[in-house]
Amino acid sequence: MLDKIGIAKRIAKEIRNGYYVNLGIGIPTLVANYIPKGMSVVLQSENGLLGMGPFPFEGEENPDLINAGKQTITTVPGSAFFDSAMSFGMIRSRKVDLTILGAMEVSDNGDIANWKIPGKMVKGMGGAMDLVASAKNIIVAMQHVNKAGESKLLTKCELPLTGVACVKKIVTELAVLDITPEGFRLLERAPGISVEQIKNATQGRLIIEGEIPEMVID
Amino acid sequence: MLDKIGIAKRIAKEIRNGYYVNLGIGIPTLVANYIPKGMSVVLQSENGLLGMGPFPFEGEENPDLINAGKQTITTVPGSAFFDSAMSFGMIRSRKVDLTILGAMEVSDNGDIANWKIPGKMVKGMGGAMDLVASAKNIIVAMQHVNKAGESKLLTKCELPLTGVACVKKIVTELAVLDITPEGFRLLERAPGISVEQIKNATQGRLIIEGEIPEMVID
Amino acid sequence: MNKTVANAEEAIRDITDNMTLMLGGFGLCGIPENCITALVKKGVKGLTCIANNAGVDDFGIGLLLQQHQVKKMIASYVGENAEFERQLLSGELEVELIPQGTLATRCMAAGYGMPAIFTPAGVGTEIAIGKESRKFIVDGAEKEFLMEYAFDADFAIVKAWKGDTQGNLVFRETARNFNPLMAMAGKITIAEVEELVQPGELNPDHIHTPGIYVHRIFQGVDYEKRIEQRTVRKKN
Amino acid sequence: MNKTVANAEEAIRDITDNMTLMLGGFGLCGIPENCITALVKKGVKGLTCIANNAGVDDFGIGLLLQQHQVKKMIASYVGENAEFERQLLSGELEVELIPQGTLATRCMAAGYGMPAIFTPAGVGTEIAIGKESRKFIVDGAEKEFLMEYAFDADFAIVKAWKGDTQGNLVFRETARNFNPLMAMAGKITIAEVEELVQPGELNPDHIHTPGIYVHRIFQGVDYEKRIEQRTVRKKN
Repeated sequence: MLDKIGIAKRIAKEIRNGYYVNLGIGIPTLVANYIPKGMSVVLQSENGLLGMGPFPFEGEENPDLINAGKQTITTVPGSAFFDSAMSFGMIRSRKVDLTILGAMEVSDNGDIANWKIPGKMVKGMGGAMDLVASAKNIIVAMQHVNKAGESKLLTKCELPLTGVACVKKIVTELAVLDITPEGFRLLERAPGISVEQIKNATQGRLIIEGEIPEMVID
Repeated sequence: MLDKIGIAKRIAKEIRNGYYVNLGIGIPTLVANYIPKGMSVVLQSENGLLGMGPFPFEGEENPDLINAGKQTITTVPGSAFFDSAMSFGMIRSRKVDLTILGAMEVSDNGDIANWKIPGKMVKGMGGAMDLVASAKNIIVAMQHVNKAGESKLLTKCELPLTGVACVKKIVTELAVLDITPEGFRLLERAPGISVEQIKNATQGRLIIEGEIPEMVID
Repeated sequence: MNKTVANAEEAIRDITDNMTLMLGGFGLCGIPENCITALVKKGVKGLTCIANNAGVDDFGIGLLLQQHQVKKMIASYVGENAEFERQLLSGELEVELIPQGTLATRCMAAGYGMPAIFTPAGVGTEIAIGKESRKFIVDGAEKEFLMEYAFDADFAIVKAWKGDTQGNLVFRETARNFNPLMAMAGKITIAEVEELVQPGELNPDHIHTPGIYVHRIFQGVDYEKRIEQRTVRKKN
Repeated sequence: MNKTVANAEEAIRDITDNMTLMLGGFGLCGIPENCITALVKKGVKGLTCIANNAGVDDFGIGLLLQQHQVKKMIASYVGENAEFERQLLSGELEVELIPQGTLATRCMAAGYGMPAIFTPAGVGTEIAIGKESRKFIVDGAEKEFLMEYAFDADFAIVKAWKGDTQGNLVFRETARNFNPLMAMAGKITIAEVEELVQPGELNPDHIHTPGIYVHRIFQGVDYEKRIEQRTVRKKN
């Protein structure tokens, strides 16, 4: 079973040289730490930055320089600032190659729910609805089951949707899966996890074809 | 009867302190030379400049710095450059206080024709359709009659329209007129021109109320 | 064309109860601190605030919430604000949540004189309920878009890094965010700047907001520029 | 993320007959001189060119017209070009005239992922014929707008003052004009610059076009920068 860092490491392997990538808050943010060395990747922060660098050294925090999670950050050579309309303009026009974000539920047709739980205080969707509605390629980092052991990979999302038919790939603590017209297609098992365990943890349509390899991380 | 400079001088008197003004090609361009001293006015050039200055001194022409008529120009302190979308954005959102442009025909409801003569080579509308469709206040500088002595202030334009019901005021070689719901309202006569002459030169509905004063220029 | 006013109090002098205000900033980054303080002092009530976020309990728009000056908040994300949550749950505060890109583009639409825009954000979600939608062909495939209207705000209040007395503005780093968009969108736009300079001191190629969009400008004082999430790494 | 190519020939290598190209510039100001020369040399035919103007007889897009490489011209103003006029009158060349603001905004729409925009330009004129129109309330009054579609161009070719190897662009003075809009709108965007620098040499607050929009960049040579209307005043 993968921990958060394992999920981040596995997702990092999906990144290709030359990609512009938008990373959501939480596990997706960790992905930045595991981008293979030598690969040229530019991180977009939807509050208005291309070329996001690591956190600043202590004492060098700049209140004017934050990411979409409101964390203090730095830039890298070649970075550019822009306003929020241009930021979502480049998202809508599909210039961002890969969007990685978290989810509470995903359905087997690629619907995603990650912004609202009825009865709980709603904080807002931020940029998530814009991102999922436009992204060329969306990978979701999420837990396969909730704390009660119930699957979060469903036939149909129960929570209010963030976007429809948009997720392309899911990486959970148990597995890597693609979204296909026939449902979730199992690609890889987490180390030590059996196909049976994944079957049991998946409520939506699950396609298992041939031998399912164990993930290789690191 | 006014010459071109007289028309430009008379129009310049319509400018108020603090105005942002867009000047079309031809007589409107001359208006810049007669803005009353001490008045703070910013000229917009729709190719992407606020704060247009005079022509450059000989030898100081800059090919990167032109106005919408493609003439070499200069800037003034406080000028700003921007792209064409923002330029027409500020025009559409009515931030430009006054637009001054030429016309071939104007009708008594404020329609204007100034871009196309059937049978002649059409060069294009440039920014004229955008300007007339959005301007808060449009003053037209034009000849009252054509070379054949026919009125260009009509009940209905005969040439293809540039915009509808948009012109607010007209300054010709003969008169100053407002557009009202009842038609052209005569405000001023050019020096030496009688009301009768203006009547004869105006085909559209013309309102003459009370004594019509002669223009005061300079 | 001198648009300078003495201070925030003078800049907001004619903001009255029940008006709609746009407030620039992303989180606490690039917010008009001086004008918010002046609005608290003036005590105007019943405000509708359009801003990406609602500040924190004791800073930013949170200060207006503390004094019960906000009737309605239009934002994309309103986390980390206990008083906000209390007022919302008690029904005292009305909230409209809007996707961040839609929020930004509705501001831009107002500044660009476009009455409405099309966006795919929110299609198939509860955000789409009651909204007109329309299909267009994009990259050879049919795709659905929502029609969203330009905002209509009485005042836009923005914060820039530098500005000149004619209202030209320059923003800095990610403090730019919504500020130039809202600057274009207000019926009256107020800009507070860290440094007010004379016309000609800003490079005309570096100006983000041309002065035509700005009606009042002043040099602010005592900027706190609070950091919401201080994240650092250690030097080795 | 190095997007540098050697020269114009390499940048336009895969532009083929019958493609749609956007070309930046206003008149002869800020036009991609090197790429135009390379297109003439390559001899691609049947092009649809989207540009504000069509150049003059022996410069700018006029050079493509001389070689009969343009099938259709989409522009706002095509004055001062005798060969253009001849081809148009002979039926050899198709022309679509579009209001300048509509042209600019349709480019921006493409770059911002908006399938269509609304503009009042052309309402009540022949430009409106066959187009969908719609009324919106603006400042309390009903106003009519035309719906205009985003452009769809195979290549956008722009000229900037400076650029870095990652494709970030900075424009200069009124040579900016349509360039940043078209840079956002091409399926593939080629930028030629007067000075190509390394990442980090451009101030990130001064970049007009972020590199994400640019696919190929090179430092151009031998810029003529011809002036169309040389207007001057005498000293004293």
